[in-house]
Amino acid sequence: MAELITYREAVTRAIAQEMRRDGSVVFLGEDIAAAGGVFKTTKGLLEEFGPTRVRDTPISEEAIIGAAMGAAMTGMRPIAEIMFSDFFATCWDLIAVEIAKARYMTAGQVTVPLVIRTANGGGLRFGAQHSQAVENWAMMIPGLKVVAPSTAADLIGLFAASVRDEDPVVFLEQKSLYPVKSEVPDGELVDELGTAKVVRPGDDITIVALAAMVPRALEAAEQLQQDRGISAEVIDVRSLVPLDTRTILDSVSRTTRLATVEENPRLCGWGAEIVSIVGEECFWDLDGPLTRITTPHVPLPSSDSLEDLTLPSVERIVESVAKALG
Amino acid sequence: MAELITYREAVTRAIAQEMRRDGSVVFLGEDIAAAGGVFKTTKGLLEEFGPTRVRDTPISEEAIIGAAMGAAMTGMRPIAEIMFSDFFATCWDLIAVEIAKARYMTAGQVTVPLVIRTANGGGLRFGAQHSQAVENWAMMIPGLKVVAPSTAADLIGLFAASVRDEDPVVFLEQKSLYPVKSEVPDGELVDELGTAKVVRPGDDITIVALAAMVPRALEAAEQLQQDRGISAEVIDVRSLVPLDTRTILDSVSRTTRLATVEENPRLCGWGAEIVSIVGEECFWDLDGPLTRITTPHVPLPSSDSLEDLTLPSVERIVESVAKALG
Amino acid sequence: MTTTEVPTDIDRDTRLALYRQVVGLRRFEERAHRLFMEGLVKGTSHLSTGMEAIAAGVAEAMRPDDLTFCTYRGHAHTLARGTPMDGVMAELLGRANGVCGGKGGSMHLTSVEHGVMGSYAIIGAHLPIANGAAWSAQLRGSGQVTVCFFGDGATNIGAFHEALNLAAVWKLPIVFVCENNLYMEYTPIGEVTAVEHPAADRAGAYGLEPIIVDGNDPDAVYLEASAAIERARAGEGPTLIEAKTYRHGGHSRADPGDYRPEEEVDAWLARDPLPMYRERLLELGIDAEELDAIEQERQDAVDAATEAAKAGPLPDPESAFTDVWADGGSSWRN
Amino acid sequence: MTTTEVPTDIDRDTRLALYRQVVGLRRFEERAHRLFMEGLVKGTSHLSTGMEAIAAGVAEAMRPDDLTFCTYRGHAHTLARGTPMDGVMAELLGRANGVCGGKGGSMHLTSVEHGVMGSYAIIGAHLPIANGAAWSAQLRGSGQVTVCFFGDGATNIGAFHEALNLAAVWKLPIVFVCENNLYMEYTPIGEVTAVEHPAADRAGAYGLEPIIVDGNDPDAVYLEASAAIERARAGEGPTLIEAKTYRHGGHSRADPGDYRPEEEVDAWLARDPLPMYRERLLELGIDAEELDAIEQERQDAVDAATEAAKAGPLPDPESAFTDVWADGGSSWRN
Ligand SMILES: Cc1ncc(C[n+]2csc(CCOP(=O)(O)OP(=O)(O)O)c2C)c(N)n1
Ligand SMILES: Cc1ncc(C[n+]2csc(CCOP(=O)(O)OP(=O)(O)O)c2C)c(N)n1
Ligand SMILES: [Mg+2]
Ligand SMILES: [Mg+2]
Repeated sequence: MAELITYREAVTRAIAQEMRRDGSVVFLGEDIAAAGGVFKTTKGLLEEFGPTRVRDTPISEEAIIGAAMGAAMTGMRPIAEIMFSDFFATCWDLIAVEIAKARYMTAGQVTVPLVIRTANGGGLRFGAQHSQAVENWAMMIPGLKVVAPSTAADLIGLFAASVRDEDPVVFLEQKSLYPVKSEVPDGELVDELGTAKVVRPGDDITIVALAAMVPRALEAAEQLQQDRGISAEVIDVRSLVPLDTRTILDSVSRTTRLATVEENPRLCGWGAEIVSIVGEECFWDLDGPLTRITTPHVPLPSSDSLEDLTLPSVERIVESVAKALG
Repeated sequence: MAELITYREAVTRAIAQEMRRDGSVVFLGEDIAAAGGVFKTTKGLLEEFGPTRVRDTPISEEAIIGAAMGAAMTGMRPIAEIMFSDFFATCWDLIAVEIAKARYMTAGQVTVPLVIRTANGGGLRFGAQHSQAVENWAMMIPGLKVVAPSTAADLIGLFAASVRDEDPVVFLEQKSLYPVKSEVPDGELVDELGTAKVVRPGDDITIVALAAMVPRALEAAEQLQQDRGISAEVIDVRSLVPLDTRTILDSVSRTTRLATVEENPRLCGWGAEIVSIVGEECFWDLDGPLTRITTPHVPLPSSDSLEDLTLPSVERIVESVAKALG
Repeated sequence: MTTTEVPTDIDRDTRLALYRQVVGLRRFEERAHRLFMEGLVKGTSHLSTGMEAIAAGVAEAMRPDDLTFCTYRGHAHTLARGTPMDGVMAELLGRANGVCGGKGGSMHLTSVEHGVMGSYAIIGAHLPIANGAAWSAQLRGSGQVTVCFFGDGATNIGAFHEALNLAAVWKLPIVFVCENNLYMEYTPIGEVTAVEHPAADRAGAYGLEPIIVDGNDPDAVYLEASAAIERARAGEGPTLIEAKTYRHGGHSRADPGDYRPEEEVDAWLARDPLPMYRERLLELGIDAEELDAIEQERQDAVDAATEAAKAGPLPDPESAFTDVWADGGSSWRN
Repeated sequence: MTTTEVPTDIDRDTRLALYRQVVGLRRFEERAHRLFMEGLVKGTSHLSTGMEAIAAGVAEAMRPDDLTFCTYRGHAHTLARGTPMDGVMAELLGRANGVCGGKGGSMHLTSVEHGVMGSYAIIGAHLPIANGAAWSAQLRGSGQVTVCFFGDGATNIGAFHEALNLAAVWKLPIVFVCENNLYMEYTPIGEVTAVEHPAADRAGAYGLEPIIVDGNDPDAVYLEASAAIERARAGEGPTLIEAKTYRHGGHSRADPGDYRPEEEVDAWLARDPLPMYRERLLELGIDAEELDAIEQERQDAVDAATEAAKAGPLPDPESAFTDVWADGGSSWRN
């Protein structure tokens, strides 16, 4: 049996699944309890799990992440919400310099099993300070796992895997996907971190995408096939750390071409990392330049007419791939 | 005429040069005034410019960067010191989300001409929280210029260019270079942002390096030449944003090979960005895989014996390049 | 709170100016709300309906060259400094004739020529930045005073603490105005704050006086702000003012605000600054016709601004790629 | 400060334990300094010489399963909880037998088995983290109390404010101990702080009592800490204690601390906790021989630890690449 649910509902379901399973899972963040979350992703959790396990916090991102870290170090499995991923910047020290490094600095004495979930990315006309795609911020920090699902089923399964993981996981929900419905099988879902998925097989080029860029890459692949006879394989990376390089390298060595589709702005995006891995380890298999499709290196504009020009569009993916294939 | 001075002395000289020239240049940070800086890079500035222009602050990184931003928006040209680049994390919101985006969000009404200078990088056995190389943190944010000199003369000239620039500049001083002496010509020095330098010409491979990795790359190039007859061209990037892609692409199209040497940990480092540019725009000129030499993706250990195994060493550069050239 | 009596030391023109502000801000916010519900304002918007007395009272106490820093709830503060309604409304609609050419939107209203140095959407971040502007005024000897507005929720974030301390130590010419509307987004401030008055009860931590003012009374706000601005201008350093108020609507967008107890909403609606102030002016002997005329003029201005905004062109597509750098462009390479 | 009289309600054994702590910490720090000057301790180190009474007094008031969070100036606090000197000294020397296998160093001493949950080198960062440990104890009903140490300088960073507020709102079982040694690195705290007592004068901002204690008096610290820990354990929430003290040496490494006025240094040296406390114990009728024996035992322990550290092997090179992840490794890919 399967059911159509929104990505938003999947969040609630994922948190509830893990909180039911394990009493040491607690959840904290701003407006997550009584109000059910500003994106309405956490409705009903306070009612089911009570105010001890589901806690509203002050607007104190460092206090939130610190509380999660200290609790994780001492036997709990906290889930912390940072309302918008942009706000990572206000607690970046706690995420990047404390949580990520604690295990290493203490030679394994301290373990920090927690999940920081957040609404990531653009497309909602929220302007430069509420629209950033920051997956590369997290990826560049040793000690953080980084996950970004593109479907409701992946969201639940990868979230479960994140909560059960012994390491800190930055879990990025793409906010433009919240209203999107997709199929979810019945019962408990538990997926595996570090596994990419070939979501469309193809022969001529490998397109690697993440989160909201996956449906766009798929649509672009469809158009490339229909309009130009180009067969694109599309890979949903799903997890940037750990990174499933095997799936990517296997694909590229077959298709001989690579394009990455990133929502983050251009410089030092995760696409660059994947390109550099392919350019080093798959070089002799390549039959053409390595292509990156990214948001240009600009802060995002608020106006809808402008924002639509910045994030990678289906059209831009089609054109870039077609151009790469000459 | 020229003079041998340390990189440390170059910092003092650079700040003094600009403060003498322009009364709107002010300088703030922790322990920078009366104490002359914890790295002794700012000795004598309080005495020369007085407590109005050279100010000690509380341990309040957000207040420091905020003060610099607000002053820069309203006619001053502040230089803010963040003692260790690791502490960027405590004021990342101000740097990445406020300063970097202000001009864009206001359609150019607000301009933020300031310099944030900091001691970056490892090698001093300070452990995971005082040794990070964070040049990629800054590079990935649209709206920030990013500069990291490798010599005393470059430091002074690029610092002057940064202070005179109308945009915010993140100026990274590599702390292991502070005691290193190099030659500095007499008189005012003003360099140009966005210009890389070929610091050693060569034919077989292009090695792109930054800051403390430049002397290591040069030494490696010397060894490669002497021991294996490999002629490596070494480029000092100097400025990550703006990036002098022309100098790099021209070189690679001639040498047909590329290796980057980064101090930052592996994932999403600036080397990946350069590799991806070369892999896209220079692909048909390439005769071999694109090589990245980085600090492995680990937080840094404190012990000297361990730290030396992490940062790219001359030996590792030599081996990686030799291997890339097969 | 400082006063419930009618202050007597405010002249008639000032009162009329205050009234004109309150009315104009109310009409503007009502229109902004309608345009949002009609889908013409995209993204989000945060209104100051019910809170206008603060923007009005403070702005009237400011000198034209003084500087304002707003939050994402910044329509009122931006307008109160004299920024034309057309440019603000057009910005909400993402048009080229908006004050930020459509790139800022509702949350980032800025009009440097009117002393509005920006609207910041990260809680607390603009307090340290406002300090910088105040420091600059101090360094330049310009005599300018900076006013920084923020919500009750912002008092619990670190940047608040760092900024207040630095402002006090450096004796900066700045006035911090906390608009305490009792709620963060949906959570009551009292549930997450260790003290009753989130700003005033913290003033002592920075060597400052605790000041609470009735934020629904334009006169009270005006007097308190005037005193604070005077002190700042005289080199006596910062002031922290907590203005108690209430938003009539929800936090943002289509939020109906139904997490708030009905009696609470009713009690505050009964203290709506607009009819209360009109009542006061009538009592003070000002003609109803004069007030009606002001209302009409403000309503016309909002209507005209709406038309101008709707008629405004979409931004030039190229503008998505301009103004990252001072050279006007966005190029990061050669 | 709470007391200058000799408290009478402390038993003999506790006093001897306090003395043993103070002596041991002093000898350890002296040795650490020497080893630094000899080049055996690399990088940096921050000593608590002169400040030992705080670490001693608080640790003696703690239960074995209580939790400690330290700063980079954490030798004393780590040792006071019972972490063996060998492991701490070896860590300073970057050896495999160090408590963190050489990966943490002087600034990151940790011994979870002794309740020392880490030493944090970013000012203020560990206050929110310590809250988390206290929250966890509250959730688990373990009855554990968390103690978090930090310096005067840390009271001006945002994390301090966020942590104190949350601790108060959630009534966490935590004791915040501010070691006010009058200086940040080189800058006097008074020059950059809006209030006289950087911690105590902020307590009210979190609904807490202002508490100042003589940080050079082990008895006074012990009593104040005991009371705070008791309150925390009884569910009465957090306490903020400001302990006034002074470091005998510089901030770190080879800093001679010569930015401090001679008279100030002299005055504080005259209040050195070690001879002062010895004097008190003698006055209370404890034999000099008994104290001498303790001193000898502690000196021997420091000597033995030094030998063990020097004899310790360098870390396995492989260990640079372990313990990033809970699986023991550092691999980010397949
Ligand atoms: C650092 C940060 N955290 C969270 C948010 C999300 N957020 C936007 S407005 C808001 C509530 C702010 O409440 P308050 O300060 O009382 O201002 P009000 O909206 O009531 O005017 C929150 C939590 C944010 N913008 N920035
Ligand atoms: C966020 C941050 N800013 C600056 C520093 C550099 N730093 C290390 S110790 C120190 C002084 C701290 O003073 P205080 O809190 O009084 O503690 P003390 O060293 O006196 O024990 C500073 C500024 C840091 N580690 N972290
Ligand atoms: Mg509010
Ligand atoms: Mg101190």
